[in-house]
Amino acid sequence: MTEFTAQDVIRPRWSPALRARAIRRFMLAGLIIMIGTGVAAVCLEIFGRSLSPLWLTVGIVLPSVLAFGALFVVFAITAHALLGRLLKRLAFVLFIGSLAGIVLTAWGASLLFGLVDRIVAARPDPIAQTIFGGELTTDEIVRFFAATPEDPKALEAPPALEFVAYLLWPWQFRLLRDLVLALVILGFVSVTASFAIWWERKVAGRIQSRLGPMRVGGWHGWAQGIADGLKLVQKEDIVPGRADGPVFRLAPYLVFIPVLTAFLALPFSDRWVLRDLEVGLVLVLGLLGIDVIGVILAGWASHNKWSMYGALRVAAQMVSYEIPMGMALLLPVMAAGTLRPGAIGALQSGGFHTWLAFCSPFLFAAAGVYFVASLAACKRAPFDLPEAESELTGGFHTEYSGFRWAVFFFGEYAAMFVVCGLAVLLFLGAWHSPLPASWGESLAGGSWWQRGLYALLFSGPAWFIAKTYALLFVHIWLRWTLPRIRIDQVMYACVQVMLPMTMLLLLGQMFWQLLVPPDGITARAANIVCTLAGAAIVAAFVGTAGWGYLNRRRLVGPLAVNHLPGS
Amino acid sequence: MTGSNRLSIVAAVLVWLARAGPVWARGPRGPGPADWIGIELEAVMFYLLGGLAAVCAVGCVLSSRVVRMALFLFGALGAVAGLYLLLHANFLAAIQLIVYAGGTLVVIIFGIMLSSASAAARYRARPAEKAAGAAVGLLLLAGLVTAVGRIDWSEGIAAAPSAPTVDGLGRALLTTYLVPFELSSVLLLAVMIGAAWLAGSGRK
Amino acid sequence: MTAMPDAMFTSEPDLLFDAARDGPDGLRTEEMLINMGPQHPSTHGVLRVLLRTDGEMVVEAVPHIGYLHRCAEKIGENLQPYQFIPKTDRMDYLAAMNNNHVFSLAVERLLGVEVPERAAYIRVIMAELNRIASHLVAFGTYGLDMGAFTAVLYAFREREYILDLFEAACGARLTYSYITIGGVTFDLPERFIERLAEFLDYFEPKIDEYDRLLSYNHIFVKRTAGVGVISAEDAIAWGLTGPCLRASGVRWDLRRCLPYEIYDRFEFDIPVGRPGGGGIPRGVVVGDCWNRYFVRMQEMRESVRILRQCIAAIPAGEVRAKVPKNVRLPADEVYFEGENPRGQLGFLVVGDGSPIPWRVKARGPCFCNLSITSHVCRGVLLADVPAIIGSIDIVLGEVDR
Amino acid sequence: MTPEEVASLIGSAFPDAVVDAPMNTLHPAVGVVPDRWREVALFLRDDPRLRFNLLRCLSGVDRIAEGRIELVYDLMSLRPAGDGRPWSCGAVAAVRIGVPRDGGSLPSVADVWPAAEWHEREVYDLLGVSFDGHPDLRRILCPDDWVGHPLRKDYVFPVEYHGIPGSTEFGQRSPRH
Repeated sequence: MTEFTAQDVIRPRWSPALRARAIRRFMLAGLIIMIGTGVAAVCLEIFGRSLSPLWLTVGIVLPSVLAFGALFVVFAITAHALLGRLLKRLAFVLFIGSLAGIVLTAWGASLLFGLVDRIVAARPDPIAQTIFGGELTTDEIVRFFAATPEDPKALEAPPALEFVAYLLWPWQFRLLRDLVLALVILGFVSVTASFAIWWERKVAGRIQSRLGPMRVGGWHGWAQGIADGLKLVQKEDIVPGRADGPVFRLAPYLVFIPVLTAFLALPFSDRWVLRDLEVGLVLVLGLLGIDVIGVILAGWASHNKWSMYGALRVAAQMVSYEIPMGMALLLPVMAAGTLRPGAIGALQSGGFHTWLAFCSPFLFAAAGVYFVASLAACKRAPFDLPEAESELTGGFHTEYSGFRWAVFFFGEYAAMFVVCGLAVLLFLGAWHSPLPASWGESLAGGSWWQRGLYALLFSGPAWFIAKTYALLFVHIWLRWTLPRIRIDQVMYACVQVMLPMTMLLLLGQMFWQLLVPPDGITARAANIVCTLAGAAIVAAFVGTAGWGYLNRRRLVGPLAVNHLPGS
Repeated sequence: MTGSNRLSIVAAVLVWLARAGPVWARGPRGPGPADWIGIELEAVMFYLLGGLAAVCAVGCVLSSRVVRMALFLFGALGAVAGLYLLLHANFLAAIQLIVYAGGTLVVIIFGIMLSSASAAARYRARPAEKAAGAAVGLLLLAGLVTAVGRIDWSEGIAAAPSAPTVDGLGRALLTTYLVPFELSSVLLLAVMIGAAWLAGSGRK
Repeated sequence: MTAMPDAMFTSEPDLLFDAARDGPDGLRTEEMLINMGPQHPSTHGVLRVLLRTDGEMVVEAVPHIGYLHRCAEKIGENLQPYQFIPKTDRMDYLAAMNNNHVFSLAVERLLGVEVPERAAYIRVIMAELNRIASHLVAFGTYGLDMGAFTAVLYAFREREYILDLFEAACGARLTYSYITIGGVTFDLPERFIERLAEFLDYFEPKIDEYDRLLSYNHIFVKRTAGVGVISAEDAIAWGLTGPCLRASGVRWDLRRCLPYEIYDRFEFDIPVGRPGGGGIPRGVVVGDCWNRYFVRMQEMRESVRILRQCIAAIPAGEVRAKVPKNVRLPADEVYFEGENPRGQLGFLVVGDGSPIPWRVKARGPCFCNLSITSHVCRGVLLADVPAIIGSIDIVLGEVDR
Repeated sequence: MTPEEVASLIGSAFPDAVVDAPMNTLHPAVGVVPDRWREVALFLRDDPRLRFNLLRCLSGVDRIAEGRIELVYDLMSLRPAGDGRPWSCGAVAAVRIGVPRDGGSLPSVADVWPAAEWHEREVYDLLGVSFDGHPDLRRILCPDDWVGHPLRKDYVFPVEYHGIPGSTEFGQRSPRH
């Protein structure tokens, strides 16, 4: 007897015998009905009597419908059997596909825009391409594709080319390109958020020696994030009685939208950035400061003592931690000399040792201070006072439910990504890999697959995303190991410890840049020391993780091994 | 309605939309001459943001629920930040977001939360205060009208200056405008010490 | 529970924003009444603490109990002693074996019944195993109160093996009714001793692991060291017993100082609260939350030592003395206290010649330990109240009986 | 110190307060007159020879036959042994005080042993003995508006409480006492 597992409770698997019998029965029923109607039609034909519509429907139409219904059921059973097995294996591929899909659409869009730019450039009287669009007409596009302009015959081009021209025509306008990229960013944020939800629960499971989500969507419950989102969407949106309606409804979006717009200035690579603004960093800091207001209004408008406590604590914590975070951000800006993220990223393309975190001991310390302050700025790990379950039952989003709560949740993960992205951008060599970009010079210019290889090996969006996810892992890892800090200790840490430290670092960096010649002995020595320290930290992290994984059976202990399922 | 007609209609709509695209921020390829369609769009954005700022400001003054006032104030400050962007003053817009929307407003909301007993606290101004407010409002309006009247609109629009670079600002702050810069920092220092003393004395 | 006037959020006051009327420096300060519980995640069970707070500072904390009162003592006056045993399981439902053990000893003293040698050893084994399980729950939930979500998972994983051992012995996982008057109900299953030894070898190194994970964690120490300090005199005055008393520096354990059953044959020492310095992190004071927590961790090690000695010396033989069905209780009374994981559980059993006792009074250790919260929680921060209540480690089944 | 010595000590200090001191029982206790109870309590705690600092338990027994409620105070004297050796139990004693069943009152010892505060509230709640001088004499286990004292032998089960039926599904309304 096949072993009955919990899986069968959720998705009763048809045993092969049961499925075969069902198919036989329905096939038989379908055939009988069909033969019956055939015989009836022939008899009517023979007797030649005209039939009233009622008899016609009852005699002929209904049975045939039944017959085809039975045959359709047969088809459904077989399809379900095949599809079910297929989907389960493909499941994770679909998920990775969605991630890849987002990156591919971005890449496709950039190819498309590149093509249109070439067409515009190829025009006989090229006028400057502006946001309002040059006067590129469709027939010019056709002529570009059909043949050399002198060949008159080329004018009657095949209709397909006409259609392509119509398709390509709108993309010469900058606004449309921004719309597409904005959608890509929104897609990327939602995929990141749902991935981060699943990853956090998986990492939490691993740390707490349990499995984490295993069931939703097949392999290791990869669709848990999406399932949570769907569940929350169809939950009822409760608004407390005496709550301040409009403010209550507006608050979650005041938290999510600023973080989403922060992606405007976050460069994934030198060409992959929505707007490489002169003041990118300041804008991102400003936008991160706005979701304090959303959180406070949420706590305040939900008319509940506990959430008001949460709101008060959050206000105190986030406002005070913006200062050390902002000032720690200043150090790399001083070193790079510009606020443009693109420029800062380009500066660090010389390989592992040129990353800004290793340029001077002050920058190295500033990286640490920035990371801790960013933890507090997005209410994570030891600083997650606002939703301190044990004291305040839920903090500022106690009264929220359904989709609004999901918006808070997505806002938190998006903020985590932005904050980690900034750390990577400023300290850990933005979109560059540890290998110096100069080695891959030859690849950069080559054909498309060489440029792809260059993007994968030396500098490309994949590196930015990978490093940001690594920092995201540290956020998650800290949350599930460290206990929570009390509110007065949070304040003490910020004002008495972090603030003076960042000020000293600023002073130190200033003197470092003034007094130490950039390519002198001390600068190079400091660079080497910091690089070795950074490498040591990464090696220690990877080493312990590897050692832990290799003898995970011995570490856990004999009883746990044969007691826990699938460990 | 054959396929291609419908397609051309879609393309036409897209074109109209594209022509009406905003000068959100110039692409790296440098500013192009704003032909008449551009100005029409920029005007649309200007009216949109200006209107939003005006409505929020009025809302902030007229509304009696304290928390609503704070929200309207946030709307007004955000709209002003948008206006700065339209004027290509990107740095100023970012600073506006940080200092006003992120800083001052939070302190104001803090003040509201700590002083009013419940979320539905209302603020009903006394007639004397209303009169004073109206007087100051009218005074400012008069100043604005005279200023607008004195400008000679006939010259037309000067070409939008290229976005003032940040280091230009920095250099100006520390060279030509050094004295006001230092004075304001001393003022801020005094304010901070005062605040610390006030809070400290309370908790003795 | 008197109906508390909820000063906050009752009506929509129309405030005139003129200069604030009261408050020393013109600031309108107003105390807030907050109910922490009875459905609050950090109060262990149905305890309601009414907090009067001024901002983050708790001015006064008044615990309200009685939500889980099932009049166990009234039922005790209607059941024969061996029928009352299941009632004792549900008093401190995390240490049911210990409760049965103490009640059985009280009735045996009243009846003058002698317990066979093997039964005594089995009782001690079960009592010490349940002490480890109870301390594991205390360790896990205290980590949760401090925000470390991981500790409880490890604690419950280890506790799972103990519950498996109990299930092998008596079929139940939480309310066992295994120890009864005259001995134990069943003999041990055949491979029980080997599995117990295997568990002890597995469990002993784990305690050091937990110390590294939570006890010496800098943030945990910062949250608990020097918080909710109870002096030895206060602890004795408020009737605190068990880990809470020992953490205040009183080296007193009934199993060593007034040995009952066969505890005098085992060699183990009594962990006591120690000030900072040496192995103890700086800032720790005798009698603070950290010490109450750390005494429990050390007691787990002592229980393992006792269990090892029991395994070595357990004899064969009878597991239950002959006690006739409805034996008549003498017209006398006995008051006996035993050392439970949370303190000294005492039973006053008054007989009146009939098989049913005239009065059964249970003195729950958590009842007395909880009574000190209002004294300790005066003037602490809101985030410290769960820390203090968590460190006292109360189970409401025993407080309300 | 054995219970006999404790009894003789109390007898000598308060000859009129001690009623009787039966020693041949499993739970030897000294009977004390209710209104002299506070001085005896202070004596028990402060006398250098006794130093009963731990109030182990306060239990009320309803002797309905003799028409009185008996309050049994179990005391213990914990004495430090110095340099890390376990504390010793100097002496174990019990005090028995008889109080008339209805309207019985007793001076409170909440200020002598703070542990007594909740114990006295429990006896007041379940048996109806009031303690004068108690800082906060309220019901502790039953709801504040509960009628009657459940542990009394002549207690009649309420038919319902705020709509909740008092009888069990077997119709058993008041168990045998």
